[in-house]
Amino acid sequence: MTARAAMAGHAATAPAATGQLLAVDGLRVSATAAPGGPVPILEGISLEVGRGECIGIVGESGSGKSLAMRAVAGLLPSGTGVTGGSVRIDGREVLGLSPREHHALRGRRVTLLMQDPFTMLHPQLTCGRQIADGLRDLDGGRNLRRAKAARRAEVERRLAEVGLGPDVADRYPHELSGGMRQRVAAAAALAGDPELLIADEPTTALDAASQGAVLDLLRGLQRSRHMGLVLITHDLRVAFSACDRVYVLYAGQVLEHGSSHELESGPLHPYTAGLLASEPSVHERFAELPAIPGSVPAPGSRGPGCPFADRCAHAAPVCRSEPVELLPQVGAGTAERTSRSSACVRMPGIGGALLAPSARTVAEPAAVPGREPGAEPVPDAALVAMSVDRTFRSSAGDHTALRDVSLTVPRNTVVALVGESGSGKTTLARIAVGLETFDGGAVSVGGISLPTGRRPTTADRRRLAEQVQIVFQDPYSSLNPLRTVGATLREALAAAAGGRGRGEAPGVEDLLAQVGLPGAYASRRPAALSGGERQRVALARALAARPRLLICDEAVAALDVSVQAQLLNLLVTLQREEGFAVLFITHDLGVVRQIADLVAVMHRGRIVEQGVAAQVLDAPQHPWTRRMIDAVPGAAGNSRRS
Amino acid sequence: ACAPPPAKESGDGATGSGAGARGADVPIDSLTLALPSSLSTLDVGRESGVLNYLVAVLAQESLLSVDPSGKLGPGLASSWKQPDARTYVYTLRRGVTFTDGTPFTADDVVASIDAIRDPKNGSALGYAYAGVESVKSTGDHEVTIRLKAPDAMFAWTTTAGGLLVSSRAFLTRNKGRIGTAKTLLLGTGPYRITEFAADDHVLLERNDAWWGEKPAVRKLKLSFVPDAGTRLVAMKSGAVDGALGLASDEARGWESDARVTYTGDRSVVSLAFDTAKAPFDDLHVRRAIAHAADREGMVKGILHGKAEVADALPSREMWGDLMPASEVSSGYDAIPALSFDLDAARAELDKSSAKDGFTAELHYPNSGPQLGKAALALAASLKEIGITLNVKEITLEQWVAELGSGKQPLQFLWYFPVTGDPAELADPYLNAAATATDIAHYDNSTVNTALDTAKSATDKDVRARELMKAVQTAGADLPYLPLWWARTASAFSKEFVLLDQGPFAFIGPWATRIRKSA
Amino acid sequence: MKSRTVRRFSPLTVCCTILLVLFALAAAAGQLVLPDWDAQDLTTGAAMPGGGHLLGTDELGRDIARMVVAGARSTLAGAALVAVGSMVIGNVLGLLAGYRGGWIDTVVRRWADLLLALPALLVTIVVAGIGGGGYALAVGVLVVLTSPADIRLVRSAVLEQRHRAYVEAAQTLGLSPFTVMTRHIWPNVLPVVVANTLLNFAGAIVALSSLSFLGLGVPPGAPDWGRMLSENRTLLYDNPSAALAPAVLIVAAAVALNLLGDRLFEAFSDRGRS
Amino acid sequence: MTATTRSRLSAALPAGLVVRRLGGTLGLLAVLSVAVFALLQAAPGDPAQTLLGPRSATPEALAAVRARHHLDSPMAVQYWYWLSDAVRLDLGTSIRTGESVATALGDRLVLTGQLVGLGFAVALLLGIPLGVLAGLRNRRVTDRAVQSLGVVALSTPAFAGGLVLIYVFSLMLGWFPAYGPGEGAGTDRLRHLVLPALALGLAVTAVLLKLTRAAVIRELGREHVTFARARGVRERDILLRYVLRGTVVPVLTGIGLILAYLLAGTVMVEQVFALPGLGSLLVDSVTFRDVPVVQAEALLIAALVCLANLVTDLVQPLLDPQLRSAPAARNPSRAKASAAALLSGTREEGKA
Ligand SMILES: Nc1ncnc2c1ncn2[C@@H]1O[C@H](COP(=O)(O)OP(=O)(O)OP(=O)(O)O)[C@@H](O)[C@H]1O
Ligand SMILES: Nc1ncnc2c1ncn2[C@@H]1O[C@H](COP(=O)(O)OP(=O)(O)OP(=O)(O)O)[C@@H](O)[C@H]1O
Ligand SMILES: [Mg+2]
Ligand SMILES: [Mg+2]
Repeated sequence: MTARAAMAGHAATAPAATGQLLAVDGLRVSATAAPGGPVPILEGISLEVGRGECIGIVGESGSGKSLAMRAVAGLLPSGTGVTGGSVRIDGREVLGLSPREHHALRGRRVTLLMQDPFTMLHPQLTCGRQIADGLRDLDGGRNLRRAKAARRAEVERRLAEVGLGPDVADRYPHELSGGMRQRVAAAAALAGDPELLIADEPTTALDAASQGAVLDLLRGLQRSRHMGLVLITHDLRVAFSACDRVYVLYAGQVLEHGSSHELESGPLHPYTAGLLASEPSVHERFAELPAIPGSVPAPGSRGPGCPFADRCAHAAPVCRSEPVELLPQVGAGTAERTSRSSACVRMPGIGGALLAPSARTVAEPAAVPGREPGAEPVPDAALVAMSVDRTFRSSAGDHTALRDVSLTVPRNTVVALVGESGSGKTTLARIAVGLETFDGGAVSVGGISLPTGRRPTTADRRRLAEQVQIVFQDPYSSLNPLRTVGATLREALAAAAGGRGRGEAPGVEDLLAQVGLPGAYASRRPAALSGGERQRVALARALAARPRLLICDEAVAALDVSVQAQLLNLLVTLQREEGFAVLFITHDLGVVRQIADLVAVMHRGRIVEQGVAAQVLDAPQHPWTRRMIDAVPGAAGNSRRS
Repeated sequence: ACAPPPAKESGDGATGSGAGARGADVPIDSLTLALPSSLSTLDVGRESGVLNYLVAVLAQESLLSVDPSGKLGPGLASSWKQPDARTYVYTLRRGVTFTDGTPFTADDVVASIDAIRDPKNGSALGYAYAGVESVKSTGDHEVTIRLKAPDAMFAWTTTAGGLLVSSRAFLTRNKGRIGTAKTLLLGTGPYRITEFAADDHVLLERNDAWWGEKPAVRKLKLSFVPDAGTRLVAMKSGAVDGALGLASDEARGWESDARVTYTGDRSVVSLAFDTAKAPFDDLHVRRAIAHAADREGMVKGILHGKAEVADALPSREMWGDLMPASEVSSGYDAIPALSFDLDAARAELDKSSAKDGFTAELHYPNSGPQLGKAALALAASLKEIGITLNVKEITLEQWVAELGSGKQPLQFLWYFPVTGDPAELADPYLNAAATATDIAHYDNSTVNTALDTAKSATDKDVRARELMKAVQTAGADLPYLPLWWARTASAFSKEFVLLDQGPFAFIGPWATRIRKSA
Repeated sequence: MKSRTVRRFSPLTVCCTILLVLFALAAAAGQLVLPDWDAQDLTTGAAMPGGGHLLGTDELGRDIARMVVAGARSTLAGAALVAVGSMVIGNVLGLLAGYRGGWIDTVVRRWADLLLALPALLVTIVVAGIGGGGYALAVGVLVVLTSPADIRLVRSAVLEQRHRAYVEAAQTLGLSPFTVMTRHIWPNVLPVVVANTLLNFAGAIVALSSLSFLGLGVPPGAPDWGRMLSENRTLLYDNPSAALAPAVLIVAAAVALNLLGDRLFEAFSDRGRS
Repeated sequence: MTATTRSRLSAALPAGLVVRRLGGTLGLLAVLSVAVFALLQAAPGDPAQTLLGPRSATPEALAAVRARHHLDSPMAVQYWYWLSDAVRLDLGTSIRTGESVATALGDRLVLTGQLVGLGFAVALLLGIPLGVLAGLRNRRVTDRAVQSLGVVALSTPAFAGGLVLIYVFSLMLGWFPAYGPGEGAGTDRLRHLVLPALALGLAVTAVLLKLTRAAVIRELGREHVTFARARGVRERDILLRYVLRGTVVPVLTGIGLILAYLLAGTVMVEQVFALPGLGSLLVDSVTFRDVPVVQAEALLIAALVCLANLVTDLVQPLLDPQLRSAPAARNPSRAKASAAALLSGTREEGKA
């Protein structure tokens, strides 16, 4: 079948657009290679996708979103296997198919678009080549030249479809930006003209501006091709803005399903409600984010009842004993055509309590010291950077990461540093803790000025340690995997005590208590901790030195919203109690609104705007700031739905 | 002497499966034989291993020849006479040509000898001409050699062991580059070397213009196959028709597929004590060590019985026509035999100045693993009587250098004679006058006088008597402890046979005696 | 998808471990348990197995079975020395280069580049042969020439760890570079190093036995497997086991070490993944 | 060549890079040549005596050698003379044969070159397909079997392997000749070199197998392979274009090291198969202390190995576009490091 014919085929079936393209029923997947026998991961998932429809699958990390969709595509990772249920594509059962038959389905019927544009494309093949590999056979007869020309033309057409110029065909992935790569990947995914496109977190690895563009692109392609589109995401705002219907997954089960609009305005499951509530808002600052306590149970450690029962404020004994089932719910007053369903057995009783995500108490705009950061160096500021420059030199050319950056973090203040990826935020933070050198300007941390052009000496570093500590983004590398939590913290305490007299130094237990962890965690190794717990330990380690300035470099960005909210709350509390200053690096404007007193916006190595957080967010001056705020999904009615 | 090479020549008393084979006079078009180690040059003056001789004697001849049993005979000289004790006159054979077609003249002999004597050439054979006063062509076909002092043994120097004749033109043209793949060798012999690939093979072709009887083999290839295992497979798979210079342990494997002949090669392995240095200046110490050396055991175990326990340095066959074998036997029997007896060894040591034992070192050359094993065996016995012997392997070159340096009080003497005269061993090693070679620093006036008398004697019987006296006297003093006279093996596939496998078989053009089996 | 993945502790791995333990025992205690391993009896000569000699005797009438047990020490010690020596060099230089960077890194990298370009065995033959230093020199040269791979391995492992957050966190705590290197980075690099040392060990056994084959090995008389193999090679018809036994043991030791090293690597990379 | 390919090529191999790599190679060679030169001094005893060999060292002879080799000049001057001679291929004369060293090496270079070439072919033809197979069947029975064979090949000293091959293929089956280089340079030579090449190639096959297997496993685990599957690219294309393409660079970077391995192996193999090549010449020369030959050969091998490394360094950016205009500090020797580690059996651990 030629591409043209395929398109025509679509047109022919268009009237039957409402027919089910994908029907998953009771899908079960287990980890088969586990030492103690198979461990169920997906426990009976059902969902449907119609032609020309975009559905979203949301849920926190580890809930099974990717596995479910990989099972549909027949690409389960080794060590996992389907143990039950059915998957129909276009009415045909695909679970029992041979690898060969499954292979025939991929590309034509269903295609998976993956998360990371940086690893999804082969680094040694040109983009054009990779798109062409998925094309169906083109007419060119036996004439190789003609076939080649036809292929080339088709590739250029496909590139144009995703908004890229023909020259991209000859370029290698590493020569393109993340957003462009994701477009190339989309073109490659669509090369076989699939009827169903599954996009697994296609925007997570991109910065805010590209995120919106890629989402718009996918949505547009889905509409113009009348495909089915499954969008996997952990970001509720993204799902609501882009999808017609949304399934909420938790611990291998669908807990709720409904149209985006309905879900957003009236969740029918405590989990959905909790997720919505813990989402920081760009518009308002809350006294405290209503975080869901605890974290997602790992496969194998789930109880017999509702998987969410342990974290649920509304849980009743029945929740812990009875297996849950997704049941249709009578919409709360609205007469939408989509049926709504929820797995919460307590729904009749608690339905009303869930309806108000706005139950969050709006806080007074923070009492900000009347000065603008960076305007005038404050005498006792925690961090003063003056006209800092930093250029990275390499054989491939120089790259200026910071130019003329001036920033002050006053005492006892939370300053947020925002900006697109690569704008130099991390570089600045690392300079402040002495992990990176700078070429020009002056940096002083709590009165200690850092040397220009070289790394601080060990002695400098000791003194610096009392002034500033840092928490990094990746929870998985932030702790030494071989050391127990206790050993890590003891070392931090000893290092801190080495510089200062002992005496009031807190113990490991106190530190753990401070970050909300039980003392028994001292004997655990990082592998036995969840991501959120690891970040708490990292925070405790930083606090052991009782620094005057705490730098958080995207410290919560890798965490689920529920856990992120917990940590943000914790950070705010600690900051209030201990009175240290915080330089909080993030690209999430909601988080900025939630915790920052002051904000500085970085763009291409410069600080383009800074001021009191609320003012900057409400009335951005610099076009770049405005663009960032506009790109936030769900903000200001930013919907990509039709 | 030639440097002890990794392989040996053949001697008399041929034993083994091939001993009595006879040949048929059928032409053999080509034959391939394996040699156990490789050659880097054909020039025996540069690399004078036994294998180099093995090749060179086929292409080059000397004034005199040696028959397989050790008798001197005519070679390029049809006759020779000795007008006085210091003068040798050789009458050359007429009508002989070199393989390049040029005629052979007396001048070529002079040139060949001069090339050896020229210190600039550094020929390994140079030592043999130290006593020569002049070499002159005294006629168209006559060469006269005058010695500085009488030397009864000199005639042997003009056999293949001491002289291989080439043409003056060739020697001048290729000075310093003789025996390489490009220059090869030029001689008058039964074969002409047509190709030499260093470390791989030599190709020879019959010289139909040779003055002697036409050999049966037309083309001969000598392949160097250093690995014993590979060598045997080569034989079994028919890639080679035989092998020369097999070590005794290896030869066993060949017996099922080939006719293997073991022949004494006249070489001797001996311990040399420095009689001028403690503790070896003490006869009791030397006797103790002799009692501790299980020479029978070494021959049986290490050499697989393919050797003979040595009574003295010169092997029995070295006496050749100088003395009848029975007299040699009775003469050697008079040397006190020190049997393997650890108690006696202990007793001797107790009598010595080194009662409490001592530590000594013994080095052996890497080309003689059997020497190493013997050393280890000796070390094990000596340990029992309180003497520690540390055994060390060194390279052949180091070993040669060490031999004359006088640094090591205990050494191996490993010697391959090129003549059939006991004086070749007795004179350099027992005569105190031979300062460079008497590594034992042995000085016994009886022995010295006997050797000097023998040297200048023109009468055969006098020589024989005096030499035997010297050997017997030294035998009692034990400056050397002879361990064994070695045998070597050659193997031919059952199709072929090498006639007359005497102890001197390989000092002459041996390949001329190869025949198809009858 | 059905998985037919072989379990980590396969019987093969267990066999290799047992074999290595036996070798280690022989190396440690062989000469103590059999003090008369070198008892000789020239009258026996090289004899076939039997008559109280499990594997027969060599030309000096020494018992092959006793000799191979006693020989484990000398065979394995030299190779172990190579492996451990190069591991030590590799760790010290690799850690320094990877962690300190700068000119140290440049110098160490150039040095490793240089050595890595050389065929180790050839250099050993040339240096030990021309220098005349014998076995000790050969082992020394092998240590130096095996080390660049270790240096690079450690260095790249350190580079991978160096920018991990936990290392940078330790730095910001004001810990000394030495502490960070030895207490934080090194333990995390160690497993890879250990696995690699096993592989180097195997390589060194093969290399040293090759040297013995060429006559550049341990001194004569030492009960070294490589030496026994090359010395008894000609006894194929008197007592083949005199050469076969050490040959089989060399290959067995190398195989066991290689297999175990490979499995360890696999296990460690699995651990890194989960 | 179209303009774009030309610009692509110059982008891949900027002149600066070529010059730098060339400079690096020359520097490496210079260092090695000093080491080679030092061999003469390292030999125990007087260098003049060493050069004279076992011939009797008369004072005149010693003086002549001193004069010819400038042994009385300062070390640096001696080195300069030696090096400038060596560059003009005047490598002196062999102590052992009196032949010019260059001729002796020249003859043997051909044979050893053929042997190494064939051994390399064996390693490539066996190692890469087996490595791919093992990688595809990662940790299944086939993989374990192939791996075990590889381990045995790696653990068997080349001489032992050679003897086994001779016994089986030459003695028992009679398929190939047991020893020697054969006549001429045609099929007979080839027949003679089959077994030596196998013996030489087996250990390297094992190395290459390991290298390829690890690379294939790593590539198979890459997201881009899954993505290619997910969009229905044919399995054959995935294997050939996506997986194997990715293995080319690590395998290629290992090739310089493999060459070193092969050269070292020739010493054993030539001994066993009685081949008059560079390896046996080296052993003989070392035993004989024929220092000029050893020096010349060491220099030759150093040059070969440096050249191989230069070529792999230069080919790498041609094959791996990422190395061309890498924005971040991507270190080409990183890939090499992993190859080195692989040679000693190490697997590069994927970045978590
Ligand atoms: N190959 C595997 N073997 C065993 N368990 C696996 C495997 N892959 C995933 N899992 C487990 O399955 C669960 C669901 O994984 P999945 O990748 O589908 O989550 P997800 O919802 O996509 O999460 P994320 O948002 O992090 O991508 C996780 O707990 C994970 O540990
Ligand atoms: N060590 C380095 N060598 C070369 N370039 C570097 C280095 N570190 C950072 N850069 C470059 O400097 C620029 C700024 O990087 P930085 O990590 O500070 O950005 P960021 O704002 O933190 O981005 P992100 O949001 O992605 O974390 C980037 O273009 C990056 O590629
Ligand atoms: Mg996922
Ligand atoms: Mg950053």
